Amino acid sequence: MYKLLREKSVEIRFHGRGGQGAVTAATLLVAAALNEGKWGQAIPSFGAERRGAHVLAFARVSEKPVPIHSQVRWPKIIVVLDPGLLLVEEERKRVLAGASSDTIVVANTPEPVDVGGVKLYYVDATRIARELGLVVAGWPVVNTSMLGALAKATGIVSIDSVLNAIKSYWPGRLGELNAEAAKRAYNETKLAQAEKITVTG
Amino acid sequence: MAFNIKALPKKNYIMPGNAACPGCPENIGLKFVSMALGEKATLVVPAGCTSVIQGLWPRQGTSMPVLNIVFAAAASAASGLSRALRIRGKDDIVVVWAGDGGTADIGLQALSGAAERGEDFIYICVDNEAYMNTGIQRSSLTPHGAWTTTTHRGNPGRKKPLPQIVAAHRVPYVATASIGYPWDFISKLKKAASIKGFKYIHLHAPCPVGWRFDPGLTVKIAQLAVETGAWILYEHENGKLKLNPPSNKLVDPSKRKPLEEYIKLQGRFRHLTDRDLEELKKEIEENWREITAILRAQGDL
Amino acid sequence: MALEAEEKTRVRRGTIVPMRGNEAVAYAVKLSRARVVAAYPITPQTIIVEKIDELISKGEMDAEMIHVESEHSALAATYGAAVGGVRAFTATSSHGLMYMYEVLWWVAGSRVPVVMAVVTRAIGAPWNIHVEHSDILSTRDTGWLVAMAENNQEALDLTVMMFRVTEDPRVYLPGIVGLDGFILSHTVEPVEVPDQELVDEFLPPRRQPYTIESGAPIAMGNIIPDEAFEEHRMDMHESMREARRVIEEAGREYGKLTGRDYSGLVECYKCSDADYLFVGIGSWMGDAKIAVDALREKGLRFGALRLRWIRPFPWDELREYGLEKKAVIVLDRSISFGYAGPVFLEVSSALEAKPSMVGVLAGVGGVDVNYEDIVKIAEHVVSLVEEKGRVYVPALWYHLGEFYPMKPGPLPTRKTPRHVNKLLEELWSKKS
Amino acid sequence: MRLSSRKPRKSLLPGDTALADSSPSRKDELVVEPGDHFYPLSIAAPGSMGRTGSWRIQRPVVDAEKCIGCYLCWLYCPDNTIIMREKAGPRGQDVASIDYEYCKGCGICANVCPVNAIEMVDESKFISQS
Repeated sequence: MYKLLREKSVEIRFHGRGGQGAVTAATLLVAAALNEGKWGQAIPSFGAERRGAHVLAFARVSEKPVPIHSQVRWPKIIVVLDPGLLLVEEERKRVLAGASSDTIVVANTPEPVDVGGVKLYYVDATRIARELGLVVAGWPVVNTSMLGALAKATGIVSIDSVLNAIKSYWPGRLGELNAEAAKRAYNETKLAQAEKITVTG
Repeated sequence: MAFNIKALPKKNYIMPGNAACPGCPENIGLKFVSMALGEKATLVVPAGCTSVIQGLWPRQGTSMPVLNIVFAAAASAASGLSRALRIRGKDDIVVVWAGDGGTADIGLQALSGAAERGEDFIYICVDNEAYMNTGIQRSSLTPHGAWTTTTHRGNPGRKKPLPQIVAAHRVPYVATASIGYPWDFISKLKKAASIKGFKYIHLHAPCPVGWRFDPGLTVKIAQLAVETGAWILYEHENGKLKLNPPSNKLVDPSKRKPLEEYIKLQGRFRHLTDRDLEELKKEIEENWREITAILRAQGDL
Repeated sequence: MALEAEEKTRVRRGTIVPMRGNEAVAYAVKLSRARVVAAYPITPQTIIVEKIDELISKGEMDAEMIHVESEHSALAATYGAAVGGVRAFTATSSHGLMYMYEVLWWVAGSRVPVVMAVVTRAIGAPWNIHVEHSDILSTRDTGWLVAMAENNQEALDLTVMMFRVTEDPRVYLPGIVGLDGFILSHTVEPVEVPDQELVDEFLPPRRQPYTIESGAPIAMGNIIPDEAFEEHRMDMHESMREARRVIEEAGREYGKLTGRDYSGLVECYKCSDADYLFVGIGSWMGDAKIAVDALREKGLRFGALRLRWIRPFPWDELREYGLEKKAVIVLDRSISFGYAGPVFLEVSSALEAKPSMVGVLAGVGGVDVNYEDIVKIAEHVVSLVEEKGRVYVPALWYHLGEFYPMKPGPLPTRKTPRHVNKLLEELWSKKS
Repeated sequence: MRLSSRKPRKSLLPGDTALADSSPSRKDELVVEPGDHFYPLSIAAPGSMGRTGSWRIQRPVVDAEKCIGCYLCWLYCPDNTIIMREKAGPRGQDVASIDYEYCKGCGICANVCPVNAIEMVDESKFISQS
């Protein structure tokens, strides 16, 4: 099982702000994985969940069930729902904690940003959310867009599975809108060019 | 209402030879509960005198089913029991039989919760005005000035107005009663049983051991409490207050027997100072003022 | 072979649903057709109550919810309903469980089946809502059966099973299903939800020894002579021991129906041929399994023995797997202050302290412990045993990657911050 | 990074209506089966505290001549130890009699009797007589 964990499983960490739906994103990822006959697990934020605060969620996707419930310390994928989390040094450190050379960061940001030499995929999910009117209480909800980006960047689940998961989670128009967001993000997600990145210690 | 003693059921609802002290008012009260409700009564009894009165396993001293329960949980256990029996299509009348401690003190939270939820049972507080089961310690229903083993110089506080507190929950039925007035108590029980929802009856029950009087005087002292106006018989039905006989004739203080007649028979008031007696009278007068004010507002006075 | 094939065909797959551990419990309660649920919300149990109310409101579950005003009342109302003859359920955590503690005893002593979920959480002060096992282990002596889930699937399965076991006339004791706060209660993972028909087949109509209702003038719980009281306790003890057979039967049958066998009071992961054994309860034993594999890759033959049941206590299994080991490492997520972890104390007595035994305290108050941590713990103990021979260490703290023996030596605990101390001193000097 | 995928499986999310149980619930069956245990249950029976007649200091003695069969003593007796014997009085009236096996001698009967037909007599008298 240790081998399974190392070779056939992917550990993912979501970083967002309270209210952005990081926990829901992790949950939808599990549904998408399940849709493909895989096993998945979503662990919610630990700590006081307050609107605007830096919130973490963890997920695992694996070919077979893994009997593990601890937090993700060495993520292979880091999903960043809020661009601001990569701009403030202290928060950026938390986002990149435990990342290694083969880690992928999938971030909501209009322009590539410095992620310490880690491979970065990016998409302007905030714009997509606004365009589609996915705004709750003044906050653009970017979680479904980021799932589309995650599918494009990593392929751990297919975009179709993501869309299915979204539509069964929110039956009706809300599901359609969120699915559209995921699809747009999937199409717009880009790999940052290596030369644009300034690698810091 | 005409009251025919001989028409009461002859069945022995209280088993002779149970563990009640001689002259126990709780036995008398329990007897009236079963006479009024017959085979349909199912008791829930928290810790208190009645836990002991039932006597020793494998016998029990009442002819009713009894669920004994921890001190603070009578109203909540009765909530669950009455729900289950209703779900199973039973028409039992679930009755909580709790003392003043189990009602006004440790059990008040559960009582309030059940009243607010409108649970379908009758809650009877059998009020002997102190923790008698543990040896006469004060409760929040001990009257002002009364001696107990924890108020050697007389109770400095005053009796918590519990029927009013329960009535403030806007439950369909709240009544006071006395073991000295069986016809009143029995008719109130029958009325409560006919109403769906939360019903509360506060039963005044003079305790010879704790109040320090001759056990033969239990009934007489209960009646004196009412005749002097110290205990008022009334009922709140759907928010409307009504005085019951003989209290209805005692709105005029001159019709009441002097309080001293009630006090002097009880050792617990032996050391009552004049000031304490005045305080006690004031407390009783306030109760009457409150009731008459409501009656006036209702247009019944 | 024919029998095996026949058994296999009986297995009926349910619907796989990603859900939180608390939701798994709620669905189990619905599938078990509980008719009365009384509960008071407390983090991290809340979702169970919310979900059940949602299921009732949507008409998917035929039950009444009693919105009680406290946990004390929650268990009392659940108990009242159970005595009245219906399947009843409640759930709580931490302070809620502490508040209902006296009622636990009353329920068990009355021998009426009741099922409760305990979502484990630290007990204050100070406030901490995260996982710890002090709450559930405090129920150890109350006469309740106590089981502990490793994952959400087990939380569902054990809850359904608990109704059956507690309602078996050989048992007639109430039961607790434990699941780790947040780690299971709030974590989403795939759970196979069995069909209603399957659960109906597994779980017979409610059975109980008596009811309190009109027509039967019996009293439950009046005063009993001392000798009879002692005999009553002896009978409870016998029933608890008998429960293990009932659990084995029910677990086997559940396995035949669902493909998930719960006949064992323990779950054994590679413990037969192991030289060293982890023993513990709850979700982190999953991480311990990964640690076992990692250690075996390093040439250390480890195994993991998870106590699925705490009461009845899996004495025989522990002795079967544990007596001959070089060392047994007990992982405890709570401490009996000044001595050792409660699970260690239980395991140590069962093994008569024959193997080397080390009680490791970790993860208290939700501190994350993963498989790498458990590997570290194992390596530390192995080096200890290799260096000193047979060892017996009741309490060894593992805290943020370091080990702290309880004695001798200072612990890495923080002290009151200096500015707080200063303020206290000022206030105190003013007073005096 | 891509994981191999197996055959898709039917999956649902929490709250999905497909999980709803459409079958009508079973009848609320309840099987009361005592099993072989020690339950802390008691049955209604006289003498749950023994023969409480021995508690008496004074004994109520009914004067059948005076008794008017009003039932007040029967009504108030806390221990149900007053037995009304129908038409057994000298004037054909109902008459109170006392179950001395259990009567605790509290004296309520004597106090509530409107015609003073019950007298409380020291138990010692009866001891010396017997």
